This record gives sequence, C-alpha cells and structure tokens, in this order.
Amino acid sequence: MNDRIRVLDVSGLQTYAYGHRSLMWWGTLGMILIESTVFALAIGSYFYLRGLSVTWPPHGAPPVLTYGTINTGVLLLSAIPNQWTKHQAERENLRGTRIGLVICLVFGAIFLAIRGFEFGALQTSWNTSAYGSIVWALLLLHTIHLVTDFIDSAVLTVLMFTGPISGRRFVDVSENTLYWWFVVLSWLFIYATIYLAPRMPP
Amino acid sequence: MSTVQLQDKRALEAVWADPPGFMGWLKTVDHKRIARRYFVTALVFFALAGLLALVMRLQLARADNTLVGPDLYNQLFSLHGSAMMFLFAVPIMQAAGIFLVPLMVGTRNIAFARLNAFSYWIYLFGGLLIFVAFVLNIGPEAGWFAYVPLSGPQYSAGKRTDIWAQMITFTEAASLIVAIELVVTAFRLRAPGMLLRRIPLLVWSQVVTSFMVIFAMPAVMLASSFLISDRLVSTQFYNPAEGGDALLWQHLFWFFGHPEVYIIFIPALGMVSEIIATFAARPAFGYLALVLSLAVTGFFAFGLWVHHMFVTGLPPAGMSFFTAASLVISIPTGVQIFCWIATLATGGAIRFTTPLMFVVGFFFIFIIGGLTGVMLASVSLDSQVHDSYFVVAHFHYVLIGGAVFPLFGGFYYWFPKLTGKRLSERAGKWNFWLFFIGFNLTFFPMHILGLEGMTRRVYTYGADTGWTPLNLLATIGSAIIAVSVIVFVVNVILSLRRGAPAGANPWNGTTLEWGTSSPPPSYGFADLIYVGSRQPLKITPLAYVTGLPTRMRTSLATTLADARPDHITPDPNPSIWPLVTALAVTVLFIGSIFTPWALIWGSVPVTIALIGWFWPTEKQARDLQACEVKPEEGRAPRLVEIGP
Amino acid sequence: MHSAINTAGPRAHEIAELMTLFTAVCAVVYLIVIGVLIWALLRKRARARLASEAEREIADRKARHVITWATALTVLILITLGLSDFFVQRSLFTPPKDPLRVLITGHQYWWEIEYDHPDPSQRLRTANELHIPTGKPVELVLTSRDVIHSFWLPSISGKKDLIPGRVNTEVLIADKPGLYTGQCAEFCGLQHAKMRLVLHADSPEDFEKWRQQQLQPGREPATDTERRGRTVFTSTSCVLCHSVQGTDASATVGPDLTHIASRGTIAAGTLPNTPDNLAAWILAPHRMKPGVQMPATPLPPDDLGALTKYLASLQ
Amino acid sequence: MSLRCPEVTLAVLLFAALAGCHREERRFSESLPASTPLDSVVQSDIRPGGTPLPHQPDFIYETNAYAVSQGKQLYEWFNCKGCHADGGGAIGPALMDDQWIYGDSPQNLYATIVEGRPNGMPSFGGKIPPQQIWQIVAYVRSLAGQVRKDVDTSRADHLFTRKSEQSMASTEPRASSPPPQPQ
Repeated sequence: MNDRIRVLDVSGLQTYAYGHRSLMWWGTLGMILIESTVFALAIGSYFYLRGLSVTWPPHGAPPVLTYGTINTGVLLLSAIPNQWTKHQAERENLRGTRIGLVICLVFGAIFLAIRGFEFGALQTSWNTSAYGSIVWALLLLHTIHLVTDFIDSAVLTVLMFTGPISGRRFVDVSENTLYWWFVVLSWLFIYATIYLAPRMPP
Repeated sequence: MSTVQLQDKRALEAVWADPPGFMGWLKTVDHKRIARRYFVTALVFFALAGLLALVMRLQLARADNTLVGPDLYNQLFSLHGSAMMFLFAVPIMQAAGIFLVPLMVGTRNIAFARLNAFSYWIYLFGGLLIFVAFVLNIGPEAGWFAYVPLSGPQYSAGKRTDIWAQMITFTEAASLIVAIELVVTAFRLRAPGMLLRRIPLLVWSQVVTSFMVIFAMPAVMLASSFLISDRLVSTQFYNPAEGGDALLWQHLFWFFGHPEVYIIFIPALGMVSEIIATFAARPAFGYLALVLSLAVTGFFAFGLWVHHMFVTGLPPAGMSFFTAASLVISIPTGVQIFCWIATLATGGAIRFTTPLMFVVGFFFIFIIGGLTGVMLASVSLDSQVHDSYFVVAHFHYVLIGGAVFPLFGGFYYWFPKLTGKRLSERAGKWNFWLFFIGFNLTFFPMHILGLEGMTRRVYTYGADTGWTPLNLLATIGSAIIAVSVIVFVVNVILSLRRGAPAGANPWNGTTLEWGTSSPPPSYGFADLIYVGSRQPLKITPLAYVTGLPTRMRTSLATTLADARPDHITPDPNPSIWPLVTALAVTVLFIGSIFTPWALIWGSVPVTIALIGWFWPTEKQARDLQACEVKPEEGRAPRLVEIGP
Repeated sequence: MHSAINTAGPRAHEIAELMTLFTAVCAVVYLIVIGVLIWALLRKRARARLASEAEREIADRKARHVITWATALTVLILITLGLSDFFVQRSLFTPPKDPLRVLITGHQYWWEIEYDHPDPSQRLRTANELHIPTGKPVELVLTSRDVIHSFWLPSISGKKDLIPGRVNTEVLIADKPGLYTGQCAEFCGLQHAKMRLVLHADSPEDFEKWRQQQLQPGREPATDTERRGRTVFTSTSCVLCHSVQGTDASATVGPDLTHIASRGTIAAGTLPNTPDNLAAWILAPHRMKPGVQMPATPLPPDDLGALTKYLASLQ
Repeated sequence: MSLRCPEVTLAVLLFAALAGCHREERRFSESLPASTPLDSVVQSDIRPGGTPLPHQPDFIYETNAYAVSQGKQLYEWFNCKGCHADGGGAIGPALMDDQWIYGDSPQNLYATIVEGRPNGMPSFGGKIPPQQIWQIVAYVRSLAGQVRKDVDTSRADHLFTRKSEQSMASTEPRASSPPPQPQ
C-alpha cells in the first residue's frame, strides 16, 4: 500500500517551558502534596494528643513567642526576593537571577540561625511527654524541609555562577521558588500549632 | 527544514541503547528494564513469603504441633504479612504501571526516569534488609500492623521492630516516587490526540492509585517514624503514662492501611477492564461509569479506616458512621462488576484464553470477599469476627481474589509484550485451575474456623477445640497453591527459553502498547502514534508524530486536558548516580536504626550523591544547548502528508 | 462451648441471627451475579447479530437499563443491611441495669479478675476463670497492665479490647448454666495462643455459694506434708510473684492462688488442673508455654510433692 | 564483564555472606549445669571478687537483647525499685553510676543478689531461679552502660524518670568503699 501517511511534524517546538507547562513543576507539586499530607497528619496528631490530655502543655509553659514570631516575619519577608528571583529567571536575566538566588540564600541562612534558637525556646524536651515529642517532631519536620531547600538552592546558585547555563536551568530556578513557597506556607500552619494553639483555651 | 520523514531507527537505537554489560545493567533508566527488574524481585519476594505461609500452614496442620515454636511463628506470620503487603503487592502493581503506562499513553520513557531507577534500588534494599534480618533471627515479630505497645520500646526487645519500621520507610519512599512519576507521565506525556476520554482504563486505575499512594503513604511513614523515635530516643508518642496513646498508632496506621489495600486492588481493576475489553472484542461498556467508580472508590477509601478499630471501645455513634461509609464503598465496585458483565454479555466472540480465565476466577472469588466485607462493615458482626480466621479468609479473598488473580491474568496477557515470547496456554490452564481449587480449599474453611472462635496469629491450638480437620484441609489447599505457583514459574522459564515468538499484537488488542514491537525497542516508539479514538490501533491508516531530535534522548510533553503538543522535553541519560544515592540512603536508614546521629552524618554522603546526580555532564550540557529552542522561537507543529 | 454460631447468651444470639440474615442476603446476591456472569459468558446465538453498530447500540441501551436497576437494588440491599445492623448495635450498646461489675486486667498471657464491691471485705480476686450468675447482666471493666489484649467469649458476646491507658466496658449475659471458653483475640506476644479463659455460668444460688467460698482466706494446711508444702511455697520463688490470702505471700505479679484448687484449669486454660500437671508446670512451664513469664523452679522431688499437695488443698 | 544473569550472582553473593553471620538466639529456659551455683555459695563476709565466684553460664546474657529486657521487667516485678529506685538509688545504692561496692563483674553481681549484702540488701538465694538472676544481672550492668547499645533496653511504658538505658553514656567501673556502718 503506497498511499500517503499523515504525519504531525513537531521538530520546531520549544524545548522547555515555564510554570505549570514544565514537567518539573508537576513533580514539585507531587512532592508538595506528599509533604503537606505529612504536616496535616502531624498537626492532626498534635490535636489528637491534646484532646486526650487534661492540661496542655502538661508541665511547663508554652514555647517562647519571640524567636518563632521573628522567624515568621523573616520567612514572610523572604517571599519577596523569592518571587523576584522567579521573575528574573523567567525573563532569563542571568545577572538578576544570580543576585536573587544569593539574597534568598542569605534569608535562608538567617532563618536557619533563628531556628536554632527556636529549638532552645521550646520550653520542653522531646522525651519528657507526648506534647514535647509532637512539638519537636513538627519543628524538626519543617526544619528538614528548610535545610533541604537551603542546600538545594545553594547547589543551584553555584551552578548558575559556574556551570553550563541553558534555558532549562532557569526553569529549575523557577521551580525551586515554588518549593520555597510551600516551605513558607506550611510554616504558617506549624507556627500556629506550636506557638498559638497552647495559648488558646481547648 | 528539508522534507519531513519518519524517525531514523538506527540513530534512535544509538542514542537510547544502554551501555553494554553489567555497568549498563546498573546504570539503565529504561522503564522497561526497571519494570522487568521490579517484576522479578517482587515475584521472588512473593515466592519467599509463600514459603513462609507454607511453614505456617504445616505448623497449624494439627493441634498442639511443635514443628515451629512461638517466637519463630511470630516472625513467620509477621514477615509473611509485611512481605506480601509492602514487598510484593504494592510494588508489583506499580511495576505494572511503570511498564504499561508509558507504553499505553504512547510515550518513550516514564517521567523522571532516573528517579525511577532510584526507586527500584531503595525498594530492593528495603526488601533485602527485612529478609536478611529474618535469616539472622531478628525479623519482625509484632505482625504486619505491629500494634503498640507490643511493638513499643518495652515489649519488643532488641532491634526487630526497628528494622521492620525502617523497611517501611524504604518501600513507602519507593512507591511514593513511582506514584509521582506515573501521575506526571499520564498527565503530561500522553501521545497527541489522547484526550481525557481516550485514556485507557488501566492508565486511569494507575492514576487513581498514585493519588491514593500520595495521600496514604505519609500516614504510615509518620507512624513508623514516631515508633522508631519512641524506641530510639525515648519520645512519648505511644506511652499512655506520659500523654501518649496506644490508639494514635492504630489511627495513623489504618488511615494508611485501608487505602493501602485499595492501592493494591484498584490497579487490578484496570487490568480486568483491559483484559475483558480485548477478549470480549469490544470497548469496555460504560467507560465513564468505570472511571468514575475508580475515582469514587479511591476517594472513599480514606473515609473508612475506623472499621479496623470497631472493638477498641470507640464511641458507638462514630462507629456507625464508619459502618455506613464501609457499606457505601461497595457500590462503585458493584457498578464496575455490572459494567464488566455487560461488556462480556454484549461483546463479540469470547475467547477463553488464560488471562480471561483468571479474570473469571477473579469474579468468583472477589465477590465472596466483597460480600464478607459487607458483613465486616457492621459493628455488631465485626465484634464477633474481628481478629478471627473469618477476617483472615476475608482479606485473602479480596487480596488474592481481587488483586493476585487479575495480576496473573495480566501477566499472561502482557508477558508477550514484556519478553516477546508467548506463555503456553496449556500450562496456563493448569496454573489457573490448581490456583483456583487450592485457593478455595485453603481459605473457605477459614470462614467456618473464624466463626468457631479460632483467633488470628495463634501458633497452635488445643486438641479440644476440634479445629484440626478444617486446618488440615487448609494446609492441603495451600500445598496445591504452591504447586500452581511452581507450574507458573516453570511456564515462565520454559517460555523465555523456547516460547513461541509473539508478534507486536498477539491478542489483537486495541491500546497503544500493542502498536510497538514485542519486546519494545529501547526507545519505545520511533514515531509516536497519533491517538484518534479510545481504540487507537483500530484507525487505519495510523497517523504518526515525528520530528523529535535524535541527537539526544527526547520525548514530547503534551498539555493535560487535550494532549496538544506543548514542548519537547529531554529524557535523562543512563547514570550510576541513582544507585550511589540509593546506597547512601540505605546507609543513612540502617544507621538511624542504631543511632539518631546517623541522620546527621548519614545525610552528608546523600547530599554529595544528589549533587552528583543533579550536576549536568559536559556532553549533556552541549546536547542541551545544541537542541535548545527558546519558548519565543518555538514553531507550532505542522500536519504534513508524506509519500512513500 | 466455644463458637459464635451456636450461642448461649442473648447478645451472641442476636449477632448470630444478624449473621444468618447477612449470609442469606449475600448468598442470594452472589448466586444472581455469578448466574448472570455465566449466562453472559456462554450466550452463543446472539453473537453474530451484534456485529453491526446499530444492534450494538440497542444492546448497550438495554445493558445501561439493567445496570441502573441493579445498582439501585444494590443500594437498597445495603440500606436494609445497614439498618438491621444499626438496630442490633443499638441494643448491644444500651447500658445494662444495675449489672454485676467485674474488673478484668489483661496481663501477658493471663487474666486478672476482681469482683467489684463497695465493701472492701467483699472484693474478690481470682484469675483466668470467671464465674457469673445466669440471667443477670455482668459489666466487665476492661484495662490492661502491659500490651493490648482482647476479651472474647464467642458463645456469650462480641470481643472488646483491653488497652493500657484506657478503660473499656463489655456486657455479658448468659442464659443457660454451663462452661464456655474464651480466648485473647488481639495478638499480645509469644503466648497469645494460650491466653485462654473459662466462663462458668452458674445458677444464682451456685454463684453465691461459689462467691462465699472464694471470700474465705486460704485453707490452713491439715497434714504435715501440706504444712511442709506451705513452707516451700513461702520460702522459694513462688512467694515473689503469687499471693495466698492468709499466708504472708502477697505479691500481685502473678495470679492469686488462694483458691487454685477450685479452678478447673491452670496456666490460663492451658492445662487441666491435676496434681501431676501442676507439678510438671511448676518444674518447667516453658515446656508447655515457651516464652511464658513464669520461670522454671528446679525443686527437689519431695519438696515438689509437698508443694503440689498444699496447692491441691487450697479449695 | 557481561554477566548472563546479574540477579542470580547478586543473590548468591548475598547468601554466601549471610552464612557467616551470628544469629541472635532467644532462650526461654536455661539448662544450667547440674551443680548450679545456688548451693555452692557460702554466706560469708564482703568478698569483692576475692575467692572463686560462681561460674558464668555459656550463654552470655548481656549480649542478648531479650535477656536484658526480661531483666528490666524482673527488676520492676521483684521490687528492686523499692530500694534502688529507677537505678538512681534511694535507700539502696545507685546502680547507674560508675561506683561498684561489691565488684562489677557479672559473677560479683550474681553473688550480691544471691548472698545479699549488709545494710539491707536481702538474700534472694532460692527465691529467684538462676536464669532470672542472670537476666537481672545483665540488666543492672546495662543500667551502668556496660552493655552494647544495640542490646540495651529503651524507655519503659511508664513515667519518664531518666534517659533510657540505650542513650546513657557507658561508664568506666571504679571500685568504691562500702557505705558507713550504722552505729
């Protein structure tokens, strides 16, 4: 049969795309779904254990507000350079992206440092009671995300300064800012659970 | 661009082939090779766990038997349950997804292919960890759901339960990764023209399963991490004396546990739909009803976990809500069964091949399991049969009947595509009948044993109980199942060596995976097949999609709703880094069984391995820059007619 | 008797009736569905006619019609089953009127039983064998000292878990006097299989007679061997775990042995209570129940004989 | 090198390695030799490791996690807590520190439990069977961190009084003088 074959030629198509058109965006979204389920269940366990106990926190005061609140402020502030870097990356302005990434790293470092003090100001240890355990678990879970995202951005920054630059690297930077948004938003819930919930009547 | 022509197969083969030899075997990211590896590993674990079950059945064959002591028996049933659920059922269903979803949506490789290789390695290391521990007499000893405080720091000595809990971290991480890959492949890598209503039912079942995995697995990872930290650094999650609660474990575990059994069961529904559609020679009846039923079952599965806890003294009002939810979830499954029967009734000539026989076996067995499930949904009936052999019979009917039978049917159906050889139908029939008879002989008597008061997980029973005859019958039945599995293995080995070569489409199926050769080449589809209907291969002549650069590995990313070509996406090259990262992660996980500091020093090699994995090599960077087309310079696809 | 089907209590009877209703309905549904499936597989004659598109359309519409009816029927059946269960559940969960309260504490591999009573002198401690008067509701107050157990007497009532840190209740009502065995139903460790219990449903008079007899302290040893047995009991390892009212052995780690001889079985229903079983059990409990918490006590034969005689005298 | 079937070779290598490993063994009963040290022990004055001590059974209790956890349970059941509290010491001396009055070797501890010691340590000879004494000895040594970390017990399901045995630092045993005699 020598009739003609209908063919769709896609050879001229672009090889990368930003935002939800890139596959990496969907992968990051999947990761965010998983981690938000973990956070939701951990916060659920917190309130489950609180429901069982007569006094909450069982012994000692709720965590000191100062460091947690400062950290929340720093975190919300870090959303601005984060969004600016995303903007620069999507306009493929190399210099702007590099500056943005460095600023984000600085914010991340500050946040990590304050987080160290936060652990000290929890007023409880992880092994004294279920309250202490779940509070430490929540803070540790969020810190793990913070640390992974910090190292992730650091590697990306080094690549943007030294490595071979191609369009796809800008896509990676823009995806990384999406993951940072998740770290910020999830912290608001955890902050409310750890710091505000014990101060509110059951 | 000069005249447009079809892809040059030789060039594609050169780019997509894996490096030769053992290093190539370690570095491959080809979803077909990794799926084959998953199948082999999962079936080996299935056989090992089956042997454990045989020893259990021998111990229970007669009253007051002393073949196996209580300690070894506890490890036997704990490992049998854990291996079947975590190391066989979920991974093999996802392996079917890894192999079939890319082929059925008509793309060349699974999304995030290196991640796929990494998922296999940590799954393998998790399985090895638990079986090596069993051989060293430190296997799991508190059952596959390890209720606290028995699995807690005070009543489970040594590192047995820690190793079990860490095995969960391995296997759940692997299945979470595969779940994300399958969702992204099904959403964004479909062949052009494959609208949402043209997606094959198996792909829908895998997508629903993947979303269930994404929302269910975190619960067990959290619960097992809390357990490990309770045992290692004295946190108080489950210590009633310090504010913890024993039921917190049950809530977290069963919030994962019930969706888990649907995660095992729903891919099997996808296989049943495909097999029935092919051998009833018509598209599945009620496509929309089937897809909606899958989604509703998947969603409702998260609302019934408390029916595992009806006897723990929770408030009765709450429990009747879960009774209602457990009854309601049987409706979508019922609708699916009606649709399949309608497909068979209104189809063309029914060909009784081995796959269809396994599907018929599925109907006979699974419906019994579903109906006993309705009984278990009622609080008062459950108070009599909970944790008795009635429940053992129920979940074997729904898991073996509901998942393993369709899986064997799927294996016979897609074996030609996987290996290029046909499995012998005669051996297939033997395999089916032996399995069917052996299964019913083993598990139907257990309904009666359960009602007569025989509880689960007893290593022996008194002669005065009168349970010996039915237990002996069950042991004989389990021997027959073992024979049928041996027949299956022999059939596979002989067919691999001397089986009849299967063409591209031995069963003249209509879905895309039958559009490429068997076994498919390393690049899957030279030219992607344009999908014109729900049965793409039925449109003659086929329209193709070409123009993907052959200098490097590339696939076509398409939009979610109507699969219009969106952009060309490069596929990862083979790399040793997934294996290196998996080894680093294994060291971290096993280290954190013994000391919490392992999380700190263990994460350094993992970070280094991940950086090595992420960092682009020179050749990759050059290829990327050469083939790069910026979004603003991109040209829309053109429909062209090309002559011979 | 030990079965959820032939029952001896109103509660288990109600559940058994519900089970027969569910089984009947499910069996009918199963036969219909499998019947239609076999018909669908084997229908030959219409095969050729369905080739053309038009006939396929008619067949599809008919199938759609049948399926909607089948689904509606399924929903209806589920609602009836759900309601029938709801009524049984409501009757099971109605609190009984002035029940006899018995506190049951689960231990690894035996049941500690204590009859609750406002007057402390009337409180009665025993183990593994539960006596209840027939016809009168008995409310069990269930908790556990170590891991999760589950109290299950199939012929009398459904099971209920004993969870450390929580208190559950279960109601038992026995119609006919008799002996009913039960089993721990939640996996609780090495000897979960042999953590059994025996229920003696006595007529109210027998129960009262039994209660009065159990309230007496341990019988004084009459013969020399029994007296020697008591000294062996209070000078070797028995005294560290067991208690006999009236002697200075008062440890509560193991079961209370004040009236051990009145119990039909020993070691949580594992062995019938005969002197040589008792002796074999004391010498090497791990031979009958490997992993049990009671240690092997290597006593010389004459001490062992005296101890067994003394224990056999504790009616 | 191109291996025909890499999976098989990997499996074979694994099982070869496995053969050499030491399997943890759980003993529910201890078949002690006929002359159990029970009757050969003489009630005599303090003997911190002087004359020959009861011999150590072949089954080393403190390398077995099950034995140490049984020891912890017996420590609670036989009311050692009454005097030694949770290991920190009350009327009885502390067991968690590095000071050992009557010797830190298992045999010394065995002799202490069987013979009893002045100032209130009762003699449990004949009251606790030998196997359980060895289990308690193994647990008491783990209290002072003399036992391998992976064999150590973890926290108990009751009020949290101190770090679990597993997370305690292991100490270097030092002999110390007996407590002052009451006048």
